[in-house]
This record gives sequence, C-alpha cells and structure tokens, in this order.
Amino acid sequence: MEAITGLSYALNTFYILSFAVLVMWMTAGFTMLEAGLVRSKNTVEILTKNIALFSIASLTYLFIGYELMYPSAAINSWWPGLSGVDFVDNSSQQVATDSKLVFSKMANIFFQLVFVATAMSIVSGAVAERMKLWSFLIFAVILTAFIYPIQGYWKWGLGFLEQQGFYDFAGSGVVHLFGATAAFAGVLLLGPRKGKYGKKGEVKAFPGANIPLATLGTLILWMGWFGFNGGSVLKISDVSSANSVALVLLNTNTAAAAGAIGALLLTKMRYGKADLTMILNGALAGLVSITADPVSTSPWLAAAIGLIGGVLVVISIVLFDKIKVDDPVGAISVHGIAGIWGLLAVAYTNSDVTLINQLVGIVVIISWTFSTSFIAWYLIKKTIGIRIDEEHEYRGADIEECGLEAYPEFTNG
Amino acid sequence: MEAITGLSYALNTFYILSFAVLVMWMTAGFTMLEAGLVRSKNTVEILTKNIALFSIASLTYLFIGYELMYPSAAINSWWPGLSGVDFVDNSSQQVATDSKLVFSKMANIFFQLVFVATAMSIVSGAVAERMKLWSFLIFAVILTAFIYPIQGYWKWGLGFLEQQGFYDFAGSGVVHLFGATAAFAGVLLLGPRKGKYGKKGEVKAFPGANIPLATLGTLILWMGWFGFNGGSVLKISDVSSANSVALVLLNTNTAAAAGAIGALLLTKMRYGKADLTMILNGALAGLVSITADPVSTSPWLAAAIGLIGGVLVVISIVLFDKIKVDDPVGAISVHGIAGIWGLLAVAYTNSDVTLINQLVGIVVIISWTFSTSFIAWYLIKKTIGIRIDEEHEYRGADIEECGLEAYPEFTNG
Amino acid sequence: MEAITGLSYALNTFYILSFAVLVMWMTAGFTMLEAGLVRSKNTVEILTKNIALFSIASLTYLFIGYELMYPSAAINSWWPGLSGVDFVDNSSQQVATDSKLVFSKMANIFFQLVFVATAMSIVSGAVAERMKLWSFLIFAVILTAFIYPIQGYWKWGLGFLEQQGFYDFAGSGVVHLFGATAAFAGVLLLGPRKGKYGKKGEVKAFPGANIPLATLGTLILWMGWFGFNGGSVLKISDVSSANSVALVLLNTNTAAAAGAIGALLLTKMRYGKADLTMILNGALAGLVSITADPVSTSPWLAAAIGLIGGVLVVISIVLFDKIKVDDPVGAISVHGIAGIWGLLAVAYTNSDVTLINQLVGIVVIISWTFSTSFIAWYLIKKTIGIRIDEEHEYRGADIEECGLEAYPEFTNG
Amino acid sequence: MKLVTALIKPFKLDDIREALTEIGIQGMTVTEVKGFGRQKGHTELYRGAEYMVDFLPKVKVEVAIEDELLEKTLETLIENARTGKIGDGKIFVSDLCQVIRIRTSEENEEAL
Amino acid sequence: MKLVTALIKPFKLDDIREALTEIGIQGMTVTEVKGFGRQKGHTELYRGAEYMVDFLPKVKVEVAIEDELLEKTLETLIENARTGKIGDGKIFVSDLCQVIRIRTSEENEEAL
Amino acid sequence: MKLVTALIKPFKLDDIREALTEIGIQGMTVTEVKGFGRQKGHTELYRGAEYMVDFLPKVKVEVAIEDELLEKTLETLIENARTGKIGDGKIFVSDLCQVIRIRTSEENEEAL
Ligand SMILES: Nc1ncnc2c1ncn2[C@@H]1O[C@H](COP(=O)(O)OP(=O)(O)O)[C@@H](O)[C@H]1O
Ligand SMILES: Nc1ncnc2c1ncn2[C@@H]1O[C@H](COP(=O)(O)OP(=O)(O)O)[C@@H](O)[C@H]1O
Ligand SMILES: Nc1ncnc2c1ncn2[C@@H]1O[C@H](COP(=O)(O)OP(=O)(O)O)[C@@H](O)[C@H]1O
Repeated sequence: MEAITGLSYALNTFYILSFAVLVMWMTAGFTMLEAGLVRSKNTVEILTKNIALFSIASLTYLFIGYELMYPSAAINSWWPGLSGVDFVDNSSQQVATDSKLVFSKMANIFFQLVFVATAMSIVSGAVAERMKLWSFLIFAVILTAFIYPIQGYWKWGLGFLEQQGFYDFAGSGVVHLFGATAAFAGVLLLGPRKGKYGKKGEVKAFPGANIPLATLGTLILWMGWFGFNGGSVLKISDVSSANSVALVLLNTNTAAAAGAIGALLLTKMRYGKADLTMILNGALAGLVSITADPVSTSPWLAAAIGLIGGVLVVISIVLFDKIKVDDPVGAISVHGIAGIWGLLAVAYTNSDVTLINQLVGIVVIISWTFSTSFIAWYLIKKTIGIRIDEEHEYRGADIEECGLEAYPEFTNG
Repeated sequence: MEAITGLSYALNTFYILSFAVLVMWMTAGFTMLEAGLVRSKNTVEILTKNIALFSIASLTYLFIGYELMYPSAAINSWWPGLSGVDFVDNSSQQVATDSKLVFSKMANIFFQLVFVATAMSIVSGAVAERMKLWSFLIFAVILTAFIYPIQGYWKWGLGFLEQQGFYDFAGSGVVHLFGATAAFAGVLLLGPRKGKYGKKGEVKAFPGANIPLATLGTLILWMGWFGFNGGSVLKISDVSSANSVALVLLNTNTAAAAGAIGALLLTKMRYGKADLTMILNGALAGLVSITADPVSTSPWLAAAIGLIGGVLVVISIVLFDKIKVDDPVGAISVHGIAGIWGLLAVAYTNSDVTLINQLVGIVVIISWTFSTSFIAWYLIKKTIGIRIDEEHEYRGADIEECGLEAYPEFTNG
Repeated sequence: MEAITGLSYALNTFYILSFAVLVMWMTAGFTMLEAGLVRSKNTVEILTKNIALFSIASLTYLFIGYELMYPSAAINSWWPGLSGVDFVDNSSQQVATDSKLVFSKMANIFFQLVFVATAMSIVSGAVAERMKLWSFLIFAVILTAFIYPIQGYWKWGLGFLEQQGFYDFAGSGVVHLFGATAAFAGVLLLGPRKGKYGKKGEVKAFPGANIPLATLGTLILWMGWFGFNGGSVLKISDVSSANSVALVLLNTNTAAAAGAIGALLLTKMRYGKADLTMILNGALAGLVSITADPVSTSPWLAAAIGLIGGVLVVISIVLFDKIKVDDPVGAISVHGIAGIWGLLAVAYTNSDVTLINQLVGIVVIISWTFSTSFIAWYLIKKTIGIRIDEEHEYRGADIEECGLEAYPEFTNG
Repeated sequence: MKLVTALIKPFKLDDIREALTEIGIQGMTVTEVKGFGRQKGHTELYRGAEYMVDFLPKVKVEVAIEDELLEKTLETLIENARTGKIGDGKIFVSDLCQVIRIRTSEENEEAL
Repeated sequence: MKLVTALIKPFKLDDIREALTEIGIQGMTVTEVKGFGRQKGHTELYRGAEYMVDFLPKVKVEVAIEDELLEKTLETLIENARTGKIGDGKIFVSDLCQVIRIRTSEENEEAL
Repeated sequence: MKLVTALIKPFKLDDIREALTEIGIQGMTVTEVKGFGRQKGHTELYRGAEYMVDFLPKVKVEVAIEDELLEKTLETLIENARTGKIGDGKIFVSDLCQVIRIRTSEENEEAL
C-alpha cells in the first residue's frame, strides 16, 4: 500500500513537473509572439524584457510571492500576511498519512511560479515599443512579488473569493484577466506609440516585423497551454483524475481551434482577407476563454466558447484602437476580454456556478489589479519615467536601451 | 489491486497525452519548415494555411472523423458507417473489469486527432506558393472528416486491411503515404509554380527565404516524432511495454540520424556540397521510413532503413523535378517515397509480415486516396478554382490572400 | 508486488524518455543560438554542422561510445576496453529480481546519447564562421566515439574519478567543461576570425545576424535543461526520488534566472546598457553552474551560484577577447568557466565533497580533453586543413560549403 | 528633367510621400540605405566590445521631375523632412538625359 | 558614357540580365527598392486598421555603358521588362563623367 | 560638385569609411546591392537543381564632393578598395547640379 502511495505521489509529481515545463515554455511563446509583432527597431528590447521578466518572476515569486499566495498561517481571508518561506518537502511519512499530499511541494512551487511569469508576459506585449526597459522591470518586481500573489491568495490560496464561490479553474481571471488589467493601467499612463493615431483620428497600421516568429510564438503558447490547463487538475493518479486531465487537454485544443476559425471567418467576411495576426489572436482568445472551465464542459461547448472568444477578440481589438488604447499585440483583448467571457460562460456551462459569483470575482480582480497597478505605474512615471523619449522612439528602443539591433545586417527603415 | 489498475490507467493516459502534445507540436514543425522553404512573398499564406488546417482538423476529426475511424458499430470491414459521436469516458468500474481499457478514451481521441493534422500538413507544403487559400481549406475539411478516417478505419479501426495482415505500426502508410498521395493529386491538377521549369526544360531553383526556420522546423518534427512513434505503442505500464516504448524512441532517433547522414554523404558526393535542405529532407525521410516498424527492428536495422530512406529521398526529389512535378518542400518524396520504402522494408525485418500484404496495403492506400482526393480537388477546381491568378502569383500570395507581408520591413524582390 | 515493480519500472522509463526528449531538444537550442549569433553569411554552415553533429553523435555513441562509457567488463578503472554493444533490454524476470534495474536499458542509452550531442554542440559554436565543415565533422566522430566516452567512463561509468570522490551530478564537468575544453583546443589551432582583432589590438564587434533566434535558442536550452538535470536523478518512482527531481527542476530554473539577472545588472552597471546576448549567456552560465549539484543545494544557494555564474561569464567573455581567443558565441566561457565554478561551488555546498577532489576532477577532465582534442585537431589541420580560405571567409562559409544562403532574398553585406 | 535624390529620416517618409503627391508628383522610388554625415553615429557595446555605429538608417527618395517642378519639389521636401535636429539629411539634384515609360515607350516629360 | 537606370518588376530580372548579357553588356548593379507610380498601391488591412500599401517592390537595375550601346540597351530593356500592365516601370538615362575599374585603374570605355 | 559612386566588396567598407573621413569627407551613403560584372558569379545547387548565383553581394558607396576633392577621393577609394582580385568593383563619377542640407537649407559647397 505504501509503495502504491509512493508511486502515485511520484506519478503526480512527474505530471506536475512535466506540465510546469510546458508552462515555462510559454515564455518562449510570448517572447516570439511579441518579437514578431513589434517593429524591428524595438525587437531586442522586447526580447530583453521577456527574458528578464521571467527571471525576475522566478526569483521574486520563489522567495516572496509563493509564501504570500499560499501562506502557512494566513491572517484573514483578505490578507495572507508574510511569513518566512521554507523549502522542506513532504516526507515519506507525511505522504503515507496525509492523503492530501499527492505531490511534491517543490513541484507545486515550480508550477505556481511559471503561472505568474505568464501573467507578467501579458503586460510586456501591451506596453511594447515605447516603455522604458528599467521602469518595466521595476514594475515586474512589484507585480510578481505582491500584486499577483495577493489576489492569487484570494482565490487559489483559499481566501475570500474561493469561499464566496467564484469559479476559475486554471486562471482566466487570476492570471489572464489579471495580466490584461495590469497592462491596461500601464497603457493608459503610457499613451499610444508616436504616429499610431493620425491627426484626423485614423488608425495607422504598424505591421509586425516578423510574422513567422509571431506564428511560432502562438503555436508554442498553444502547446504550453496543455500544461497550463492540464496541470491545473493537480492530480492524475486515478481513473477519474486521469480522465479529467484528458478531457481538459481535448477541450483546450478544441477551444483554441474554434477561436482560430472564428477569427478566420470573421476577418474574411468583414475585411475580405484572412488576417493572420487576428487568427493568431483568435486561437489565443479561444485558449483564454476555455481556461476558466475546461474540465466540466463537453467538447461541443468548448468549441462554442472558443469560437465566441475568437470572434470577440477581433471586435475588441478594433474597438480598443477606436478609443486610442494602443496595444501592439492585442494582449488586453486576448487576455482581458476573452478572460471575462470565459469566466461568465462558466455560469452557463457549470451548474455549480452562479453568474453573480462570477461577476463578483471579475470586479474584485479588476479593481484590485487596476488600482494597485495604476499606483505602481504612476509612481514609477513620476520618479524615473516610463516612456522613452521621442527621438529614441523614432530611432527604436533597441539601440537606446540595449545597444544592439535585432537584425543588424539588414538595412531597416 | 484496483489502485494498481487505476494507477496503470493513469500512467498510460499521461503517457498518451504527453506524446500527443509532442505530435501536436509537429504542427509547428511543419509550419516552420514550410515557411522557411517558400519564398517570402508566400510566407504569410503558408503560415495561415497551417494554423487553419490544424484548427480544421481539430474540429472535423473530433466531431466526425473519429467516430468514422473507430466506429462503435461498423457496417462492414470496408465501410464504417456514421454513428453519433459521444464523449463519455471509461468509468472506474469499466476500467476495473475490462483489461483492454488501459487509458482514457478522451486521451485517445486527442492522440488520434493530432495524427490527422500531420497528414494534412503534408499536403500544404506540396501545393505551396500557388494554391488558393480557401480552396485548400475546403479540401482540408473533406480530407480530415472523410478521406482520412475511412482508410484509417481499414487499418487502425480494424477494418479489412488489418484483417488481411497489412503491417503499419505508426503510420508510414496510413498517415505519411496517405498525405503524400493526396498532395500528389493536388499537385497534378495545380501544375508547377510559374517559372519553375524553363523553356528549355531546365529546372530553376527557387531558394527558400529563411533556412534557419526550415532547420528549426525539422528539429521540431524530429522531436515530435518521438511522440508520434512512441505513443503508438499505446501502453507503457509494464516492463515489456516500457521497453518497447524505449526501443521505439531509440530507433526513431537512429533512423532520423542515419537519414540525415545518408543525404549529407550523397549530396556531397554527387554535387560537391552539403545541401542543407536535402539533409533536412533526409532526416525526415529516415523518420518516415522507420515509422512503419520502429518496434521490432534492432538499432542496426533502424540505421540501415533510415540511411536508405535518406538516400532515396534525394534521388526522388531530383526525379520528380525532372518530370516537372513541382513540390516546393519535397513532401511527396519525403512522405510518399520514404513511406513506401518503410512499409516494404518491414517485410524483410519483421518475420510476421509478408511482402504481398504490404503491397496490397500500399496499393489500397494509394488508390483510395488518389481517387478521392483527385475528385475533391477536381470539383473544387471546377467551381471556385484552385490556383491564384498569374499576376498575384508573381506578386506573392500573401498580399492577395492575407493582406500582409511576412517581413514587411525588408525590401524583398 | 510484481505489478508494482513493473509499474515503477514503467514510470521511471517514461520519465527518463520524456526528459531525454527534452535534452534532444537542446540541439535545436544550440542550433538556433549559434545561428542567431553568427553573421548571416555563415548561417547555413552552422545549421548544417549542428544537424550533422547530432546525427553523427547519435550513431557513433550508440554503436561505439555507449559500450565504451558503460562497459560490460571494464579492463581497469582507467581504461574501459571495447566489447561489442548489445541491444537486449531488461526482462521482466530480471527487473523483478534485481532492484537496481529501475528502468529500460534502451531508455538509458537514449538518455546518455543526447548528452554527448550536447557536448559536441558546445564545440560548434566556438569554432563558428571559419572552420571547414568536413574537418569539423571528422572531429565530431572522434569526440563522440572516443574522447567523450572514455572520460565519461572515469566518472559516470564508475571509473577512477568516481572512486576518488569527484562529484559532478549532471555534468558541469563531464559534459560542459569537457565540451568547452575541446572547443578551446580547436580555437587555439584555428585562430580568430579575419578582422576580429584590429591592427591596434582593438576588439571589433561582429554582431550576430538574428537576435530573436539567439533568444529562442536560449529559451529552448533553458527548457531542455530541465531534462538534462532532472533526468540525471535517474529515478522518480518513490517519494524521495520524486522530491529530488522536483527540487532539481526548481533549482535549475532558479540558477538560470539568477544568472540572467547577474549578467543584466553587470552589463547595465559596467556598460550602461542591457546587453541581451550577455544576458542570454548569463542564463546559460547559471544553468551550467548549477548542473554540478542541483540536488543537494537549497533554492537560496542555487540563486547565489547562478548569479555568480552569470557575472563570471560576462567577465570571462571580455577577458578571452582581450587575449584574442575568438569565440563567437561565448561557448568557452559559458560552459568552461561556469562549469569550473559550478564544480568548485559544490565543495562549499555539499559536505560530502572536498575541494581537492573537485580540483582533481577538473584537472583530469581538462588534461585528457585538451590533449586528445589538440592532437585530433592538429592531425586534421595537417592533413585536410581546418580553416576555410580567406576569400571564402570574407564571402562567407555558406556558399562555399553548402551552396546556399540562409536568407537568399535579402541583400546582405 | 531632373532627378532629385533626398536622404531623409525613415519616419518622415509617409509625410513626404503625401506632400509630394499633393504637388502633383506621380512617382517615386525609395531605397533603404545607411548614412553617415555630420550626425556621426555613436559608440555601442556588443558583448563587451565597443563599436562605432557609424551608419544610421536613412531612406533615399528618388523623384524624376520636369524642370519646372524643381523648386516646388525641393521646398516640399525640405519642409516635410526637416525636424531641425542633426541628421535631417541632404538633397542632391542631377540632370536626366532621358526618361522612358516601359509599358508605353512614352518618353521624357510624357513619361513622368 | 551613360548610366541607364531601369526600375522593373522583380520577376523580370532574370530575363533582363540574360538579354543584356547577350547584347554584350558586361556588368550591372541591382538594388531592391520600393516604388510608387501610376500603379498606385492599394489598401490593405492589418489588425482591422486600413493602410495603404503605397510602395510596391521593384528592382532597380543600373548599367553603365558606352554611348553607342544606349539605343540597343534601351530597346532590350523595354522589350524584356514589358508586360503591358501598369507598373512595368521606368528607365532613366544620365551622363557619367568618368568610370574607373578599381582592380586595374583602367578608365572610361576600357573600364566598362 | 560631383557624385562619386563606388561599388565595392562589402568587407572593405570599414577601411574605406575611415580613409575617406581622414581626407576630410564628411558624409556618405551606403546601399547594399548585388552586382554582376567580370566576376561572373558561379553555379550553385539547390535541391539538386543547378542555378547561377549571378549576382554577388556588393556595397554601393555614394559620396557627394566638391570638384577639387575628386582626384583625392578617387585615389583613396581605389587604394582602399583594391584587393587585386577580380570583383574589386567600379567607380562612377557624375555631375551634381545642386546640393541642399535639409536642416539648414544651406546649398552646394556649404551643404557638403
Ligand atoms: N557628402 C555626402 N555624400 C553622400 N551622402 C551624404 C553626404 N553627406 C550626408 N549624406 C547623407 O545624408 C545623411 C544626413 O546627413 P547629416 O550630415 O547627418 O545631416 P545634417 O548635416 O543635415 O544634419 C547622411 O546620413 C548621409 O546618408
Ligand atoms: N517620377 C518618378 N521618379 C522616380 N521613380 C519613378 C517615377 N515614376 C515611376 N517611378 C518608378 O517606376 C515604377 C513604375 O512606375 P509606374 O508609374 O507604376 O509604371 P507605369 O506608369 O509605367 O505603369 C515605380 O514603382 C517607381 O519605382
Ligand atoms: N557596366 C556596369 N554597370 C553597372 N555596374 C557595374 C558595371 N560593371 C561592373 N559593375 C559593378 O561593379 C562590380 C564589380 O565589377 P567586376 O567587373 O566584377 O569587377 P572587375 O572587372 O573590376 O574585377 C559588379 O559586381 C557590379 O556591381
């Protein structure tokens, strides 16, 4: 019996670790997506931001954030308090006696840690091509060490949002809507890229410099999302858990596919052409939408939820441009709008969940994240500034911030 | 005992899911390979085709194809019939009593689904740079919903090819030769790219625009193939299954390596230089060749089979060009010729398999696939057309079909 | 009980195979990193070298090297002798009776095989842009068949280095320092790239042609390293092994992150800008440093070790340039200097390990590898030559060796 | 006929194209170039090695025009390319002996 | 001596190179450019935002020739570059004062 | 004023820039081009199909100068671009009617 418990523990640990590696791999997805969708003169800077934010998140969340989000002794359901982090894993004895200890604590830390990196990656895309590198990195420290873990505690750390009945299986709200909201606050303070909106109010297109990279990034994200959603079952060692993980993967894939098809059909009907970057956003919107509940919906419903997500994101991107919210990669629409859609859809697909509880969750996440992020961005703006100066924006952030061009041999404009 | 059965089920499910994720990842491989080997003016379109075909395959196969290929009640060994698909997974009770239920049905659907996407990806490369986007997508619907599942049923759904003794472990025939045949029918109706064959019959080179991407794509495929072949053992939970999976991975790697070396040596001897794109094709040909039987051959034989595959593909690519069958990425040679080679080789390496049974399988797959694909392509050609018009072909499919260039900042010719 | 043993065996086998696939994937990482950091005129050749070296390593190590490194009957603790390789896996009976047989032998061969490819990949980067393709490939045969397995035997094959108490968990020495040393010998005989060092001794910058690819390559390596270090635990099927694997992954990630941050802060302080390619090298240096012992250190120590690794590598790269050792991708610093650092650090973090034993290991690895590699390179130089001629070096190795340009459509300088 | 060649900052291209179209110019050719002028470039670091980024990205705009349009063209170019900062660029004017429209074989003024 | 500059459709380059070689021209220089002419470009959509693709990819071919070869060169260029559709391109002819072959320091006609 | 256009081997660019700066030239424009000359290109293989790599990568350097500087400029260019091997390149000299510095509207000699 003990051998079986140990083996189950090992299988679950291996499953969490493998899927955590897939989530870590999403960092490459965001990096390539963003590097493909910005202009080449800002490419090195966005690459640097992404590598650096993942590194920062890895350290701050490990040493501060995790303990905040999963406190050994919380003060109350709103406020976790900050106790010291310890890195002692479950002993064989503990595992043998406590049936809740189904996998390694270190594995859990690693799995949780790559989630916060995802949230921060969302931000980097939205503020691309005009934000100072170091201001961004300071914000990354604040977000990953504090802003994220505290709301994470409310839901996944079993704080008040969990108690109140808010449902968010793998993070449509806690990760995606969260990231989009933090990004939105930044974009408002930052303003649009120079020349993005013409004098007569027209929206100018700034095509991304490397569309194959953006496509690769999306496919990496699609792949990594199997780890993101699949790992969130948090157990695989019996028939019903294994079935759940399998269904989660199938639904995740289905929603992504439907999201891509939704965007493909809409752009074809509306604009006459298949706008690839919108299709990429559509697939991601499908993924974000299903993330709220990939485990209790059927593949049919997953397809419907993804399809609507893919359609919504196209509309949303155009609308945000109309109101001059400049988001070079569509991150706010993909993660924010589709995140809200996914959370609301659960109220219809999952009978245990009510619309009002979902709304409460959405409002709480947005309020907390927007206000704290806005304050953080604001303080940074008032001290060291958040925007590179005009001359450098025209010349590109790369030379100014990193002293290097992405494709130095090509004569780029 | 029940705990052990459950744990075995969980391990097998996890194994199938993990390897299915690797096969899904092959989509990125095909996408990058093809995006690297076409000219830059057709890059966005090929990216769009690949993302869209995977999305289409994900939906059509899920809701139609799977049930056709693995019918709950087949009409006869030729014709599966079409019953409704249901998404109810194995219950714990069923698993406990039925020893054949070794992993989740949803995991199986997902694993099967990514295979059909592979087959369709083969087609996109061969018809690249001149086929209309929407005609291609309509064909993708037909192939993934009907043409593929029916022949899949004949073999893996336990239809007449299986009963007759045709051996095809992981799909050298059912997936690769199949895809190449469908592509071949399309290429015949489509004709070569403008300017590919000169007035005096000479073959003009159209170098691919981004060789690093093509290399990355090949390495992704190489990696994904471990899932493709390794997952096809369909069980890992005991010593002998685990050994089989291990041998499959080792043989798969060996054949790929030998295929690359075969192409490297041949191009060096024949042309004096190491033609990288041929080496990439050689590695893939090694992979396709071993796919027919990676499980009952020794590594020595795997090396021999792969090496011959790599040599054959180089010869085949040159010959197809001689007869003016224009295949920009060599898909017909890699998947078709090496697929046939792999299926025939089994007759020599596996004593349970006869040459005649293998030939029957090859002929059946080619006949069915070629005739149905040809009809489908033909009908599309006669209705909406399959070829972009000459002006747009010179200008590139990207602007016409997708309204976007792959590298908009570079002044491409 | 037998079912449990079988299941454990299956889980361990699956774990080793999955992580071996991740290590194989590191090949793509090295390939992209190097392709991004060389000038575009030498890109196809470096791609070819990487694909070819992996293929060569796959065959030579499989058929010769593995048996040398893990001899069935060693002659003495210095010299393994060369018996014939056999590919018979563990039988169920053996597994049931011998508790040391925890996973498939074929899985082990595959796992070991991808390690030697890593070692050889290190070499290709350091000698890039000026070494002849075929001379490099001949060296790859020698290194992977003989030079690597023999020193591998000394440590992991339980030869004299193991007996003497040298500690190297996953290969900071046996793989990384080894590869760097072989590269160093080659670079000394090869000399710097034309024009790299000016007449007045100044170091000229040759910026890499495609920085997004270099970044992607680094992220792939980061991902693959989880397999490299995580798989080196060689067992996961009980609570304490599972905990070890989890800790290894967490520490690996932490050290990489800290290495990146170290390089980021140092380049910012020293040069005023965030030098992305140095940050990438910093992350890799963090990974190499922790590889010597990711299993008995705490995350705090892992962060410190990685951070110092990241700082050291920046200093080292600059110093090597000062003494005109031209290493286009920084491989000698990343794998050699950080490898030494990692091995020495173990003496402080792991009480079972002594500094003197570590020094002996380092000296043995360097002496053996440098002398044998130097002789091999030297013989190749005196026979077919190792350096492409000046005219071709200016024109680029691609056209001369491979007859193809990486980005043929762009008008590169 | 004259060939007017302007070397400008890349981000000014759109304005210039619009302004030239407005004064009736029907065609132009644009090339991506690297320039070196008073605006000297600056030192950058790559992997610890200092290097001069001597050449800055510029855009070369070539317009073939009738002689009468010269003054107006130059004015328009100057007005729209100027930022007042160093590196605004240069304009070169040279003579053209002959202009042909390939499609119709029309020549000179008619071909413009 | 003359410098003949032709702006052509990219896919015509190969034919033109061959044709020019046949009439005895020994050298030419090719640049990738973007052009804007009668063939106005067209509106595209990127992420829902309309934008003008004003500039189409063209190739600029420059050939320095002796005066006697001018007519033949122009004829050859026109013949091989023409498709009859809009956007076929333009040819500009200008004077060269001096030509030098760097390798030998030969000058003018001898340097061509 | 003259416009001196040199077509050179790419790796010679750095030396040439330095040498020209030393003789007092304050600006130049560089374009990446492909050239075809005596140095004929060569046959390559791509996927078994032979093809002519007709065009070799070259760099075009354009320098606008006062007439007095012409001789010295040509000498400097020749000296620094020459390797003595085929493909060293060509220099073309043509007249400029007018030069303007956009930032200040200075003209001709003053604008150089
Ligand atoms: N003498 C010259 N010959 C050719 N091109 C020149 C010359 N001087 C300047 N240029 C071009 O003009 C661009 C702008 O010149 P610069 O001197 O920096 O501007 P300004 O002096 O007006 O501020 C340069 O980058 C270069 O491309
Ligand atoms: N006035 C001009 N000055 C410079 N280049 C021009 C001019 N007119 C046309 N061109 C070049 O010639 C190309 C073809 O011109 P276009 O007018 O479209 O052809 P056509 O009128 O012969 O159909 C343009 O893309 C542009 O590069
Ligand atoms: N007649 C010409 N017109 C335009 N460019 C030329 C001409 N002849 C040569 N060139 C340019 O000069 C470069 C070098 O010419 P090439 O004849 O190979 O050199 P050389 O004869 O001095 O060895 C060519 O690649 C091309 O760009």
